[in-house]
Amino acid sequence: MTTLDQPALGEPGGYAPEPDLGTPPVASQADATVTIDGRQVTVPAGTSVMRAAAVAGIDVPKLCATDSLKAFGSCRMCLVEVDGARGTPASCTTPCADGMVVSTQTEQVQRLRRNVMELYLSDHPADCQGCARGSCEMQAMAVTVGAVEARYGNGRDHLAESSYDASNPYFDYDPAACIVCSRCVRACGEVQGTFALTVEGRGFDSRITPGGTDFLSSECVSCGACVQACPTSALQEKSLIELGMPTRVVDTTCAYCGVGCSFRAEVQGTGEDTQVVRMMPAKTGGANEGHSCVKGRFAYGYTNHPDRQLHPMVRDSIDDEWRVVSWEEAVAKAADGFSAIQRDHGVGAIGGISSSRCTNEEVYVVQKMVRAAFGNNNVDTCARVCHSPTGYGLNQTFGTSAGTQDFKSVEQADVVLLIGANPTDAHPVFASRLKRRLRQGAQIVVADPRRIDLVHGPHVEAAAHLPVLPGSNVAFVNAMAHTVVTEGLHDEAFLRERCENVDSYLAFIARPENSPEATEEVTGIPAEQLRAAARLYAEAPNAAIYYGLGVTEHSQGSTMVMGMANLAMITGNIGREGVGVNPLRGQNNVQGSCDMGSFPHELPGYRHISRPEVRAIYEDLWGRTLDPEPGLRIPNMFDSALAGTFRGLYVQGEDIAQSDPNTQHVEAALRSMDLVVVQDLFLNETARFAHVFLPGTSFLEKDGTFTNAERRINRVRPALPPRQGKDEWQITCDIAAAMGFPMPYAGAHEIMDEIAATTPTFAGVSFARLDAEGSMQWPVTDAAPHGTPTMHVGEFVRGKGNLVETVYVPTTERTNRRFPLVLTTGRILSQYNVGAQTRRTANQTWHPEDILEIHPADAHVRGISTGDLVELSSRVGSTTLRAEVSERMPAGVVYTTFHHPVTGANVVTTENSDWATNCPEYKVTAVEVGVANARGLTDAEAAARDEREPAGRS
Amino acid sequence: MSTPTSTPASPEAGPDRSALVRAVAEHHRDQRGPLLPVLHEVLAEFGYVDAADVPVIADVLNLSAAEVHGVVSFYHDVRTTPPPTHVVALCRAEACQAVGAESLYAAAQERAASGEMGDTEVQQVFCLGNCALGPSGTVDGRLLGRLDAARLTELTAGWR
Amino acid sequence: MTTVYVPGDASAVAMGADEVAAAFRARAEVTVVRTGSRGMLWAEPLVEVATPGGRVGYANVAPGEVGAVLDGSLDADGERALGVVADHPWLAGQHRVTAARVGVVDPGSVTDYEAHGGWVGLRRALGMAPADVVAEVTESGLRGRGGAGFPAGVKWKTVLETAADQKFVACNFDEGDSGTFADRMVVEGDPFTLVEGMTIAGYAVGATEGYVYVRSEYPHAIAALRRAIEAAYTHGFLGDDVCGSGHRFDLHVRVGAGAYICGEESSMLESLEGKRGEVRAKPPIPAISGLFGLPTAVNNVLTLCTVPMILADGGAAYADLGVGRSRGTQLFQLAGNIARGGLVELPFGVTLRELVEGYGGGTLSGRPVRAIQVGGPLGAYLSPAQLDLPMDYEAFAEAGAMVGHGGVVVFDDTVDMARMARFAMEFCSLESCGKCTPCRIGSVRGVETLDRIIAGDDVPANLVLLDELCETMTKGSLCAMGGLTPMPVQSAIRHFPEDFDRTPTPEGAAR
Amino acid sequence: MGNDIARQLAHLDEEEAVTRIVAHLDRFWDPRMRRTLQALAAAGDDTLDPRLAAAARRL
Repeated sequence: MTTLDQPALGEPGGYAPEPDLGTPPVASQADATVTIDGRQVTVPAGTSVMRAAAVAGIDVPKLCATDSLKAFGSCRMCLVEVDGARGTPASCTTPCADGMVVSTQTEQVQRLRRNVMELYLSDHPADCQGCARGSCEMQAMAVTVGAVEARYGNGRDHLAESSYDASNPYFDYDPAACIVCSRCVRACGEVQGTFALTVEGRGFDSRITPGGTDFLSSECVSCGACVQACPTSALQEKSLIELGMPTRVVDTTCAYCGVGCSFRAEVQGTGEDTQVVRMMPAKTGGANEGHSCVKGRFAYGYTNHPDRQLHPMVRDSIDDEWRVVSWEEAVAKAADGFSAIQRDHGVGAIGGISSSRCTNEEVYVVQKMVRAAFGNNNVDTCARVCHSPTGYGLNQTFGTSAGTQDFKSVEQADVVLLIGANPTDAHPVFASRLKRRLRQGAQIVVADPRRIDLVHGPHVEAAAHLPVLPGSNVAFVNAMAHTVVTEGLHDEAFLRERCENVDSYLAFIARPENSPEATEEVTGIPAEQLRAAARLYAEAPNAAIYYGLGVTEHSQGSTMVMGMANLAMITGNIGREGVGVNPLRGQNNVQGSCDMGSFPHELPGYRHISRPEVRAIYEDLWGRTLDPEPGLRIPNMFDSALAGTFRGLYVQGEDIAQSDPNTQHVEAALRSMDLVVVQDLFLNETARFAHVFLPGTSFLEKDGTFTNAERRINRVRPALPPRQGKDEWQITCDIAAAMGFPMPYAGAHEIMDEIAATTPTFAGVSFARLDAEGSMQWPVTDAAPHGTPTMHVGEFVRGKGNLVETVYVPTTERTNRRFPLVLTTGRILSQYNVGAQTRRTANQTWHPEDILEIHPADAHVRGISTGDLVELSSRVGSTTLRAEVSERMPAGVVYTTFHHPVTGANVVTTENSDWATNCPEYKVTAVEVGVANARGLTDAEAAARDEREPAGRS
Repeated sequence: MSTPTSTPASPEAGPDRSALVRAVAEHHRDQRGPLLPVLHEVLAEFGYVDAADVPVIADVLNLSAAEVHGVVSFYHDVRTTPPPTHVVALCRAEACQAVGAESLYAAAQERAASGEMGDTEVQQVFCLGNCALGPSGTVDGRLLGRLDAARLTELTAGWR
Repeated sequence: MTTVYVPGDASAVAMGADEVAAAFRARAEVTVVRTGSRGMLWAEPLVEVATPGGRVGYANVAPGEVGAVLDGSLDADGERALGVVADHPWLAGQHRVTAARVGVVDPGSVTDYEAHGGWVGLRRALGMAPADVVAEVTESGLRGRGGAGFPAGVKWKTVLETAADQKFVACNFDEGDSGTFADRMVVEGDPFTLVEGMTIAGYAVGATEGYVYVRSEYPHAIAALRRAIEAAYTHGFLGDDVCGSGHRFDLHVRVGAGAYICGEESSMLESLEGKRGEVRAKPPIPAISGLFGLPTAVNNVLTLCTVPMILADGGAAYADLGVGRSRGTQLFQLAGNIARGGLVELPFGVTLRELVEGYGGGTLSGRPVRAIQVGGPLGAYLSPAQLDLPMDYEAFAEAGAMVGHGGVVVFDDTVDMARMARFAMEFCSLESCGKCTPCRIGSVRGVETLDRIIAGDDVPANLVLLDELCETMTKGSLCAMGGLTPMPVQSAIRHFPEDFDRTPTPEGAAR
Repeated sequence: MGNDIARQLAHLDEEEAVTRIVAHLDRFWDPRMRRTLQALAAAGDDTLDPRLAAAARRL
């Protein structure tokens, strides 16, 4: 176990903020060599004098400048003298020109800075020294420039009229401490892209305001960029106010969505007393480059939530009370129970499910335990229910089960085709990057049934919103490709050189049934609109596809992924920056858990279990013979459980009873098992059916790696010691050992070493290298020693790109008179997945319950108004929730989130799944909605009608 | 985090007004930098920009409500409350000060404060471009030169 | 039929010109033409009657006097009968280039404009290569008339040579300086000149769109300009095919909303973009990254209104006028406490005395001149001892003053210069955009410090503090507003120290 | 579940479809599931897509 009393690897130890060079870097072919205070420094031409000085080791005083924002030039603290130039220019807004000679410390500029600071202080609280809590740049700057006097007496100030705003649950706004430098306003616009802040009034009366209201009722999305940007204590984390300054920094990785943001966990105390003061996004983070969202930045409090379980527990029956036991007893009960089941019901009667929220190392040992200690391949991961079609589809077409680009690539895209994803809610930090690109002039086409924020909003206007009806994605993407091909917009040279099955595919896609006109009725998209979108995509210099679960969670999810790959290939939009096919992964380590061999049919690195040469690698190392046949997938496990052939399950960090479709079915399966072992932070829904509960660790306690949606392997480092006393990978290893298969590791780094030694795409990865280099995108091989940001350059991983004939086969889930509406599901910004973490934080403030969004026309005929409790029912179940009448939805489609167990949206979702991977069809459920208290009447009528309806289930 | 659902800030700010404001904004939205023309037209129509107009304008123009609020609050011309019955604006800039503008302004303010001018707002302005014929001012929008207190009293006589 | 010319100029209207025009219109035998003002504002309403010998003028006409005007009996031997206006010494001594047509032509008539030499410059320009048009303007020595005096040709060259799909011409018609009204008078009296000048500029720099940013305080000018633009479109001087040249130029009027700072060019661009009128840091300069981040030629009204004459008559002819590096003419505006205020266009080099005592006739009050503020509220106060300064950018700069936009505001000996210094700071505090610290906070501290000085509170120490504050604002401010506000303050202290030498009184103020 | 696969490949000719179904089942299905399918096919379960049944017989 990592000892926390020493700084983690690569850490300097004590607390220091990240260095700030004042202005952003400049990309320029030419260099400029300048002399600053006698020191020569060479920088890209156009770099600010301030940044050049910082590079040369000279700190020019500044307040309004910070290197995440464009130079603004308002504070006038950074004035310098330039030989041969008039006056005293601001160093932040003055670009370096070759041969420039700059003095930053003349008597004149020192006097000016002192006098400007004196002006600041004349309109600042008198107790400035006391209030700053150690994080105030202004206080530090006042000392630096030697401003002590305030000769202006008791003049006008803005302090008395300032009202403290504590409405946001995570940070306070104290206008009295504000110096109106606009860093917050600029951060909200330039970095986050929300524009929720502004300056109100003018001149001396200028005030920063979230639009004339308080923060909580404003457009603020609480990403924290403004707080991070504030140089005073005007905007400050409540946690910092409460706890004081951190003493130490631990670089780690967020455990929410698949963006995988790098954070500096700022902590104080040691050992058991360690506390996280705040989470600050790291500028050095490849995925986020200093930005964050409300979840990663603030919603880490679940780590210390009272619901958190810290002791192993067992019980003989799920009707019994839990009994706290020692680790040894709990592990023994699990191991003995599994062994007994195997004795009585066969080797294949047990299995394990690993979590996409755990580290690569934790996931790796789960599949190792199943394959080697259990002796079968009954291992699956929660990626099954979200992005398994991505793995399948991209592997079939490109040869790699992963996205093609890094996030930064979007900065080169001219047209973005966004399909079935809602990044501003589900992948906010990527959304900010995307919005910045849109503000630079790139265009976006949104294909989504719902009018998401990227369709229309501040400084965002989609070139087209195509509200593709749920279930019709394949018809849609085929019509796009049809348009491209029949209008001659395809890239013939790329196809001939880089792809196979070209002629048969072109003939297939050109068939009239794939035309926009022919598919119009199915997709709901007017043909001419679709054609315009296809032209926009095809004719862009760089066009990129980004997609989410709105693609994968369909009965044709895999076909759709291949359809998008086809579209990218026929337009040559693959193999360079700014293009590609890019999944936005739901969970932090979906990519990693798939990479780690969590699927029943493949070993780490996506190598099929049937390949003897691959099995041999592991058999030699582990000393066990591996089963060459695929094992059970999650839904197969449930079916087998109900059939009595599958009786024991180890579930790591995943609440299958809530997150998997058709809850009743899942619960029945769990109930039928002899032994369910749940390893989690909380007693989740699944734990209701468990016999052994093994407390897990939060990401703040983990040592390992996560792999994000761009294949970036990021280090996760423990900011706190494991609160329940054991690393999670160790728990798994203990069970394996108790079953007779020791898996001894001295630390997580040894697990990664084993991964690297056995998996070619990870060959160059080690903790030591990650600590030294920050992060790496796999494959990391001899050919690409620093990783691979862009894949399929020059050649596809599988050689030629495979054009697959993606025939549109509609789902069997159809609307009818009894269930006339289609339900689709999604996420909201403040909550995450089933809410296990975010519901245990102040994020509840924004989204305390799941809401059903319904189109005004659909609401009208049902007598539903916003705020009504409504009954949502499908063929498999029903639930009650509150309605919101919303024009975001197209008529005929309703929408909700699945963050709250009390709502249990998955009570209504069906068992339909992707034909290739069994990824559940969460996005298409035929439903009816009615005002809750009027249900009794309609039920009888519905039952009568139902007898005339075909069952319609397969 | 959710779009704030503003309640109308005044009785006039009902649904009709909202639709009209939306129409005004849509009329200008294809211009470059349409916000000031929109605000001018809303001012011409209603005399002031209501807090409830702000999110409507923002939505049409692809701006945040905060941005519109910031702009509204920057410009002196953009009233955010219903206008008074009468407005007297007197120039206080140097050229008019050179011919007695300060005492004229003070007198007018005093008269307004006394209630003698009814529902009248006396505003200071800085330059109406009539600097050779100061003191200058406007009375309900009409430009006047060589103003004095007597003339002002005459012009505003009978105001309630 | 008798043709009577009654100015529609805002200053004339402010003195009752509309009522006078109505009185003339009531007479069947009279055709009324509303012109701009000749610039003899002291004589407004100045009515001119067409006679075979020329347009005969009458000063300060009241509605009841139209009969007397028509029969020539109004003040026949007195000062109000001006004779042939063009020959009146006040006008005849001027050298009108930019304002040549102002007060003469019907501002609503595109044909009248053409009859008075309009569109000649544009037609000539369209026959030249854009670079040659720029060269012609460069040769003329024309410098920005907005106050900064930057050579217009150099600016245009930068815009022309900056590659972009879209460029703009932006006209700064946010004439907010007290004591200036030349922009307004030229546009009200001769709006087609601005249309022509901007169209030439568009052609020269490669811009197809122009924006005129005009302050909302100028409703008469806005109306005149909109009318002229509409007429120019109708007659093919604007639009897809300017004068059949194939060149496109569209012109838009945008109205400000009450912000002095929007006369600063970068604030103006922000405002045109629909934002808060906050000043931008430079670089980049607008010529490279201006309106919506695209190359933009930003020029003052007078600069652009001079361009048609330069193109019509050649750059050299214009460069022949003036003195030193101040070429051509300037439109001086005589304002404040002055007997004969108005618009005087003369080549650079004329002395302040000629303007104040000659054209202006001294103070309106008849009291001695004590102070003259030249160049608007950010310009220096000069003392009578400086009346012989020639109007020349460099000579003024040397004297610690500025020509600016050519406004001359006269004060008599009742003025309290400490109060004027305080007002300079107050104006800055009221109109500062608030972006940079020296201006935002400094101006308020300036007011407070001057209040203490006026109250006689520790005057020597407060004068030292004020001096340091002025240095901080001058050297530290982001734009000219904060940077130049100390100029009137410090010049007042320098030239009128006695007004700052206060002793405390029980009331806490005044001498 | 197997029917879903058959439905997706319905556009192919019989031989190609059956070959692909077999390959898919081999690659991704647990042997026990394959055996169950084979049993169903052998029993002549008429809910099975004919091509799936053919594939099951060829496993």
